[in-house]
Amino acid sequence: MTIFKVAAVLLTGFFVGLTLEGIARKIIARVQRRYGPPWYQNFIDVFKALSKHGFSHGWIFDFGVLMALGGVIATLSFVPLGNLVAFPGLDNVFVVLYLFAVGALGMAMGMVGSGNPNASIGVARALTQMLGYEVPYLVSLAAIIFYYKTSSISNLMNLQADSWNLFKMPIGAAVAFISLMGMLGKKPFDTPIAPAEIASGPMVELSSKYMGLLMLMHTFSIFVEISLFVDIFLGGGSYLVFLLKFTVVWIIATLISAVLPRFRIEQVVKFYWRVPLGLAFLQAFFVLIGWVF
Amino acid sequence: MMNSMNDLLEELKKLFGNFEVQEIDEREVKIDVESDKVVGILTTLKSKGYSHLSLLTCVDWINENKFELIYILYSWQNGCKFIVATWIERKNPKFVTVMNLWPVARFYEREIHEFFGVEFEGNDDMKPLILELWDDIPPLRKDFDPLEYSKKKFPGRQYDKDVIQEALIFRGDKNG
Amino acid sequence: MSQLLLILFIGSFLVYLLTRMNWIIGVLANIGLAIYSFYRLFTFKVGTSESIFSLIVNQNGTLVYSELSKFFGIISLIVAISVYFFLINWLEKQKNRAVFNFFLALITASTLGVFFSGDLLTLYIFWEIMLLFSVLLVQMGKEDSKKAALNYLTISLIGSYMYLYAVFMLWNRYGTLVIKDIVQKISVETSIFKWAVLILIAAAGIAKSGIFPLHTWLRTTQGSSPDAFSAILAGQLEKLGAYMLVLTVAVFPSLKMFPVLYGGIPVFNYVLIVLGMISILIGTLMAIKQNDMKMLIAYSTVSNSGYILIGLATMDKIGFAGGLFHAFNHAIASVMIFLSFAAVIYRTKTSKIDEMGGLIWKMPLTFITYLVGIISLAGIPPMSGFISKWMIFVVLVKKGMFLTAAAAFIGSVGSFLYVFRPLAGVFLGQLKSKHKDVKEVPIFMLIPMLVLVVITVFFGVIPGPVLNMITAVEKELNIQPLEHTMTVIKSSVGQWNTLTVFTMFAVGFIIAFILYMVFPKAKRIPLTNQYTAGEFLYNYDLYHYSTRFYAFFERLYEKHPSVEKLYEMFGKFFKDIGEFLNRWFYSASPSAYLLWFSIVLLAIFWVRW
Amino acid sequence: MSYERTIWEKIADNLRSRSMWMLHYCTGCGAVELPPSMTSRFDMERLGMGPMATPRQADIFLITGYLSVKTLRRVIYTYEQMPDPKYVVGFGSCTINGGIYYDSYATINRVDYYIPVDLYIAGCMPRPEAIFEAFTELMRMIRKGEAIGWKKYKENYEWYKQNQLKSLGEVYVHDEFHE
Amino acid sequence: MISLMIAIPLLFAFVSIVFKGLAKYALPFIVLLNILILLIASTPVVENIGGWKAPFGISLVLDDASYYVVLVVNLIFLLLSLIPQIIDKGYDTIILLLLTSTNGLVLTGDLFNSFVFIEITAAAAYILAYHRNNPYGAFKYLIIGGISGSFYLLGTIFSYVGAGSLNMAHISNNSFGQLTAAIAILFILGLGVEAKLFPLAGWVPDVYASGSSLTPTILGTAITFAIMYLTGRIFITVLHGTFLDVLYILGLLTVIVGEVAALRQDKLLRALAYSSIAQAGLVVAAISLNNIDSLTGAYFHSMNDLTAKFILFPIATVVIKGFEKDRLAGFAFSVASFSLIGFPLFAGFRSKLLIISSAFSAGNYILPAVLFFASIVEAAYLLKWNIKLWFEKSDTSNNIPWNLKTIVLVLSILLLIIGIYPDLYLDASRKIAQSILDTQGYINSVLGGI
Repeated sequence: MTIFKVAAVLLTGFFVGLTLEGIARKIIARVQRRYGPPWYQNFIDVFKALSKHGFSHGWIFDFGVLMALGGVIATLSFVPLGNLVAFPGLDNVFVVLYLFAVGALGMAMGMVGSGNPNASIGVARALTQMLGYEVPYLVSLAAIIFYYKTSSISNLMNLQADSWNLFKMPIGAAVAFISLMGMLGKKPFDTPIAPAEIASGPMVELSSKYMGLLMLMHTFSIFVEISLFVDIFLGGGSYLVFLLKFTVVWIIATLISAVLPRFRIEQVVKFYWRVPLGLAFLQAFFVLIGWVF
Repeated sequence: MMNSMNDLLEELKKLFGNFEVQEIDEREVKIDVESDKVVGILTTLKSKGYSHLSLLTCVDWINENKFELIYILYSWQNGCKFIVATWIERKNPKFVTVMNLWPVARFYEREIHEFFGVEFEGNDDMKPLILELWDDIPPLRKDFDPLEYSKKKFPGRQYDKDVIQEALIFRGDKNG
Repeated sequence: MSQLLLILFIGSFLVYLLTRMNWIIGVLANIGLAIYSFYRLFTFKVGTSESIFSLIVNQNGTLVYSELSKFFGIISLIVAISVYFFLINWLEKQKNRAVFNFFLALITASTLGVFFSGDLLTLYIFWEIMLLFSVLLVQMGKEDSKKAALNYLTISLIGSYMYLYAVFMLWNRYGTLVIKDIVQKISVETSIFKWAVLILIAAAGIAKSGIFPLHTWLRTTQGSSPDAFSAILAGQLEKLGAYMLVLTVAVFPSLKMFPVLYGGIPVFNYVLIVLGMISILIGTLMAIKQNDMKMLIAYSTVSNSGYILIGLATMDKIGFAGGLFHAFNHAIASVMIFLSFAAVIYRTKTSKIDEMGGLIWKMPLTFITYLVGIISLAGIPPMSGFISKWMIFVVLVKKGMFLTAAAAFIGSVGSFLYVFRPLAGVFLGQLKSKHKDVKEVPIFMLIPMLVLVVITVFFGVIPGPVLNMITAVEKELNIQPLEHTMTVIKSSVGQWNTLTVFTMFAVGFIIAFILYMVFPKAKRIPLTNQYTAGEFLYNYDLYHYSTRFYAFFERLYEKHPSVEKLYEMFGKFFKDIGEFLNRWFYSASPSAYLLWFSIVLLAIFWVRW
Repeated sequence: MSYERTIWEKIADNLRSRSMWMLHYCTGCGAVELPPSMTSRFDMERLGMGPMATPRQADIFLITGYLSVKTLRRVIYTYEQMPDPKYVVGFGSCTINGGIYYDSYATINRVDYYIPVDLYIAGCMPRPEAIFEAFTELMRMIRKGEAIGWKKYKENYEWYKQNQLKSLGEVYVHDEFHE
Repeated sequence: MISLMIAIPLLFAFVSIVFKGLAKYALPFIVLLNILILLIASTPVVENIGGWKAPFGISLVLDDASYYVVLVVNLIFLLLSLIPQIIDKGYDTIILLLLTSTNGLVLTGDLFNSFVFIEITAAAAYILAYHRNNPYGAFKYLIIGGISGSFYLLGTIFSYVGAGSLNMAHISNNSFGQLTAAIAILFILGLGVEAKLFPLAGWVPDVYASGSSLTPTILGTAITFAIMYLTGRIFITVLHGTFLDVLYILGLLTVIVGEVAALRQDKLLRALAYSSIAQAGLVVAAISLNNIDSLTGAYFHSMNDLTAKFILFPIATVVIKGFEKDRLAGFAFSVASFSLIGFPLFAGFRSKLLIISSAFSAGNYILPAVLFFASIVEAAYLLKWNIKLWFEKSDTSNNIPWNLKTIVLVLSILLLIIGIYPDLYLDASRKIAQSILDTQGYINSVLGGI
C-alpha cells in the first residue's frame, strides 16, 4: 500500500514540480515584458539533457550525483502532501530536514569530485548559505513544535484545523518564508549558482545526463521545501487544496525573485543571522509566554 | 605654437645643433633628429616636463630603404606634445633602448622587434608579444604580402560558379 | 575486576619487553591483551564490587562494575583494539616504539581502572596514571609537541587537582570515599557545599573532554601528537571526560540536590548547559578556520563534547540517552577520521589541507572511511551520528530551551561546513603532482577502518543493541528509561524508524541508478580535462581550491577574542613574576637580604605587638 | 543527407530542437546582436534557447564574426569540451570566406575547414530577425536530422585535425602567459 | 653514652687534619660507629654532661623524636661517605665537623648549646658553599647566616632572662607572659634563614646551584631535616605554639614564591634549588598546623623530599645532556621527580595526601589549595626537564660513577616501596610528631621530676 503512496508522491513531485518551474519561467518572462517559453519547456530541457552523451570524472562524480538524487527522493517520500501521507507516524520534522542534508552532501561531494575549483567555491558558498538560512528556520520550527508538543508533520497539519499557523504565528511564518527563499536558491540567494561569477558554481562540470539528474534533484528539492512550508504554516488540507496553496506560495516566491539582484555571500549569512534569527527568537519568546493569536 | 615650446626648441637647438622642425598644430610639434642625438633630446625633454612617453612606433619607408622610429612625448603640465622622429637603416635595423628612461618602452620595443624586426641593445626581452607561433618575416614590413600568406596558411573556399551571373538571375534581369 | 586490572598492568610490562625484541610481536601482544579484556568485560556480572589494595592507611579502594562502566569500557576497548590493529603497519615509522607501545597498554589499563573504580580516590589514582603516561606519549609527536604536552599536562592537572580537592572535602565531611555512600548523604548538605563539590568534580570532566573554559590544549595536542595516539586521545580519553560528567550529573543525583530552574532542569545542570553551548559555538567557529586537518577535528571534538554535555545535563530520558549515544558515536566517528588522517599522513607526510588534493584517486578506501566518519560526526541520517543528535534536538525543543536549541542547530549545520573542508581540500579536487605515486595504505591499516565503517552503518540502521545498553544505564541511575524497539525511537514529541529511513534512502538510490543506467553512457575523461574558460593550463596543482576554504565566512568573525592567547598571557604573567622574584629576592646583594630581614622583623612586630 | 535514426533518436532530436542551449562565448563583433535577441523584443527563450555558462551544458556554439588565429585555438579547445550532439552556427561572411579580412595574416578565411559548421547566416553581422530565421532553420534541420556536423567531426577527425595543425602549427600553445 | 656520638666525629675531624687524604675513607666507619651507639641506646635517655643536674648543666636528650632524626641524618652521611669521588681533598674534615654539629644540634636539650651547634653547622656550610669556587654565593650566605645566628643568640638570652636557665625543658616548664612573644619573633628570624623561609632564603639558589654536587646534597637533605626538627622542637615543645600562625603564613608564602620562581628557571640545578625552598616552606606550614596528623605528614613529606633530593641533585650536577646512555640514572631521576610532584604510586603522593587530609580535618582550606597550585607548577617544570633529558637527542653525557648509580637506584626503589607500603617512613615520622607534641613527657624525662 505504501508503495503506491510513495509512487504517487514522487510522480506528483515530478509532474507538478516541472510544470510549476515552467510556469515560473513564464512569469519571470512576463515580468520582463518577454513572451517566455511554453509551460512544458522544463520537461523538454530535462529529457534533452538526459539524452546527450556527456563526460564523467570518475566514480565519485557519478556516486555523488546518485546519492544526491537518492537522498532527495528519500526526503520527498517522507513529506506528507496534504492528506496523502506515505509514512503516517514517521514523518518527523528533523528527520526530513537532515535527510535533505544527505542530498546536499551528495551533490557537494560529487561536484567537488569533478576537480574544478569553480565547483569547490560554489559548494563552499552553498554550505555557508545553508548555515545562514537553516538556523532561523529550525528555531522557528522549534517554536511551533514546542507550542503543539508534536514534531510529526502530519499531526502539525491536522492541529491547524481552526486557523493556520500563518495567522497564529505570523512572525514565525515570515521567518520561515525568508529561509524558504534561501532554500530554494532563487534569485536573491542564488550566490552558489552565480553563472556570471563562478560559471554556474557546482554545475560547471555537469555535462549531459548528470545535468538532467541534477535538474530533477533541484525540482524535487524545491517541491520538498515548499510542501514543508505549506504543511506546517498553511494547514495543507486535501490533496488538491494542498496543490493550490503550493502554487500560490511558489508564484509569490517567483515574483519576489524575479525583481531582486543577487546577494553577496557574506551579506547572506550576516542578513540571515541578524533579521530572521532575531525574529525567530522573538517568536519563540512569544510562544513561551503564550501570545499566540 | 606655444611660446614655452618655442624657447624649449631654441634650447634644444643650442644643445644639439640644428634639426628640422615641423609645427603640426598649436600644441604639437614634430622634430627630425639624427639617430645619435635622439637619446640626449629625449632625456632633456623628459627633464623639462615631457614625462609621458605616450607612443614609440616605427614606419617602414621601403623605397628610401629606411625605418623611421617615432617617439611621442606628452607633458601633463602644459598639455603639449613633442614628436621626435629619427631614421635608421632598413637592412639590419639596430637602435639603443630607452627602457631606463621609461620602463614602458620595453613592451613597445618588443612589439617593434616582433612586427618590424628592429633590434634594441639593452633590452634583452625580445620574445614574441602578440603573435603566436609566427613563422614568416615580421608582418608589418611593406615587403610582406598578407594576401599571399593568408592564401598559403588559411585556404579559402573554391568558387567555381559565376557569382555575378547568379546575382543577376536572382534579381530577375536575366531569365534562368 | 582487580584481577583483570592486574593482568593488564603486568601485561603492559610484558608488551614493553616484547616490543623491545620485535615490535610486531609487541603490537600483537597488545591486541591480544585488549581483546582479552574486551571478552572479560562481557563475562563480568554487573553490580559486583571488589576491593583493591589499600592505598590510604585505613581505607582500601573498591571497584564496582556497573552498567555505566560496562558501556564506557566497551567504547574505549573498541577504540583501543581498532587503533592497535592500525599500529601493525604504522608503528615502524615511529621512533622508540617499545616505550610507545608500553604507554599505550598502560593508558588502556588505567582507563579501564577509572571506569571500574568505585570510590573517588581509586578513580583519582587511575586518572593520574592515565594522565602521566598520555603526556609522555603526546610529546613523542612532531617538534612542537613538547610544548603542547606541557600545555595539556597543566590544564589536565588543574582539572584533576580540583577534583582531588572535592574528594578531600567529601572525605573530611563523611569519612568514607565510596561513591554509593556519599551519594545517599550528599543531598542533605548546605547548597554552597553541594555547589562547590560538584563544580570541582565537574572540572576534571571539563578539562578532559575539552569543554569551554579548559579547551585550549586540544588544538595543539591533537595537532602535534603522533597520529595513532591522537585517535586514542579523541576516542578513549575524551570519553573519560564524558564519564566524569556523567558522574557529576547523574551519579550524584543533581535532580534531588538542586532546585529546578527551567524546564525540569536543575540549576547546576543549567550552568553546565551554558558551558556546553559556548563550547559548541567555539568548536564550530574555530574548526571552520583551521588549515591543519587534525586541529580541525580537535575543535570538532570540543563542539561534540559540548553536545554530550548538553545531552547529559538535561537529565531527561531522551536527552540523557542522546548524550550517552553521542559519546559512543563521537568516539567511533572521531577514531575513524583520525585513522584515515593517520593513513593520509603516513603516505603524504603532511597534515596541512592546502598541501594535498585529489587523494581519492589514490586512496579510495581511506576516502570511504573518512566519508562515513564525517557523515556520522556531522549527524546525517543514514549514519548513527544523526540518531544521537536527533535525541538532543528533540529534548531541547520539548523543554523549550530555544537558545540552546539555536546553538545546537548552529553546531550541527556548522559541522557540515568544517567536516567538508578536509573532504574537498584533501580527498577531492586536483591531485597534486608530488602525490602522483601515493599508494593505498597497507592492508592492516585498512581492516580497522573498514570494521569501524561497518559498525557505524550497522548501528545507524539498527541502533537497538546500543540503545538497550543505554536504557540499562538509565535504569541503574534511576532515570526514566527511553522507550525504543530495535529500530524505532519513540519520544513524547515524535518518533521515527531508522530502518524505513534507510530503506527509503536505498529505494531513492536505486531509482537514481536506474535513471543513470537507462540513458546513454558517459565517456570517462581524465581529471585534467576541465572547463578552464578557454585557457590552456599545464600546472594543475594550482587549479585546486583548498586554501582558506571559507574565506568569506571567516572574514565575518576575524577579530574574535582568542581564549588561547588569554591563557598564554597568564603563563607569561607567572613567568614575569618569577623573573621579578628571582631578581629582587634571590640573586640580589647581601644588603638587599638585610633589607628584607628587617622588613620581616618590622612586619611581625607591627602585626603581633 | 540525413542518416538513418532509431525512433529514440528521432524523439531525442525533436526534444533537442526545442531546447537548444547556447554557449555564452562571443568570439567576434556579432556578439552585440545576441542581447537584443534575448531581451523582450525578440525573446530567444520562447524557442527554448538560453545562454549557458559552460561548454559542458551547451548545445549550440555561435561563431559570431571574424575568427583570429588565437581565438580559433580557444574555439577548437572549447568545441571539443562540449557534449556530443553539438551544433555550430556561423554568423556573418567572415566565417564563410574571411569577409573583409580575407587578406589579413591574422584571421582565418573559412571556419568549416577547421570545425564542422551546420548553418551559416549571411550578412556582415545579421540582425536579430536573420538570427531567428537561422535558429528556426536549425531547429528544422535538427528535427530532420540534417544537422550532423558533430558526427562529421567524429568521423573524419583526422582530416580536421590535420587542417588545424597546418594552419595553426599546434592547437595547445605553451608560453609565458599560460602556466 | 650518647655524648660519644658528638665526641667521636669531632675527634676524627681533628685527626683528619693531620692525615690529609685518608679521612675520606675513614668516614664510613665513623658514621657506622655512631649508628651502632644509637642502636644500643634505648630511648628516653638523658645524659647530663659534667654531672651537673638538669636545669643547671647541659643535658643531651635522646627521646623518640631525636632518635629517629639523628638516625636519618647519620644514614644520609653514611650514603654520602659511600661516594668518595664527590668529596674533594680538604673537605672531609668539613664533613666530619658538619656531622658533629648536626648530631649535637639534634641531641642537645640546652638552648645555648643548640646555638653553638647551629653556628658550627653554619660555619661548615659557608665553607661547603665555597666548594666549586662560588665566592659571591658563600659571602652572601655568610652575611645572612651570621645575622640570623645573632638573632638566635638574642632569643636564647631572652629566654635565659625569663626562665632563669638555659635548659629547654625548664624554659618550657614555666611561662613568662609578654616575653614569649619577643622570644618567638627572634627564634623565627634566627631559624628562618636556615629553614629557607620566604624573604630570608635569598642565599639558597646561589649556594645550591653552584655546580658542585656535594653542597646541595648535604645542605639540602641532612641539614634541612635537622633544622625542621629543631623548629618543631623549639616552637611546639619549648614555646607551646606561640606565633605558629606567623610561621604558617611565611611557609605558605615560601611555597608560592618558590614554585613561581622555579617555573622561570632555564637551568636544572637552580630549578631544583627553588623546589627545595618550596618543599621546606610546605613542611614549615604543615608543622605550624600543630596537630598530630599534620606534624606526621610534615616529617613524612620532609623525609620523602630529602630522599628525592638526594637522587636529583647528584644526577643533575653530573648528567647535563641526557639519559640516552645510562637509562638507570634516567629511571631514578624520573622516579624521584614523579614522587616530588606527587603522582600516585610514588612516595610523595602519600605524604601530600596526609598533609591535605590533616589540613582539611583542621578546617584549613587554604593550605590544600596552595599545595595543589604548587604541585601543578612543579609538575610543569619537572616534566619539562624530564622530557628534555629523556627524549631530546643528546650526543655526549658523561657517565655517572658506579657507586653513585647504585645508591641512586636503591633510593628510587625505596621511594617506590614507600609509595605502596609507607609504614617504614610513616611510623618514624609518627613517633617524631608524638614526642614533639607531648611537652609534659619531655619535661619529666629531662628534669626527672625535681
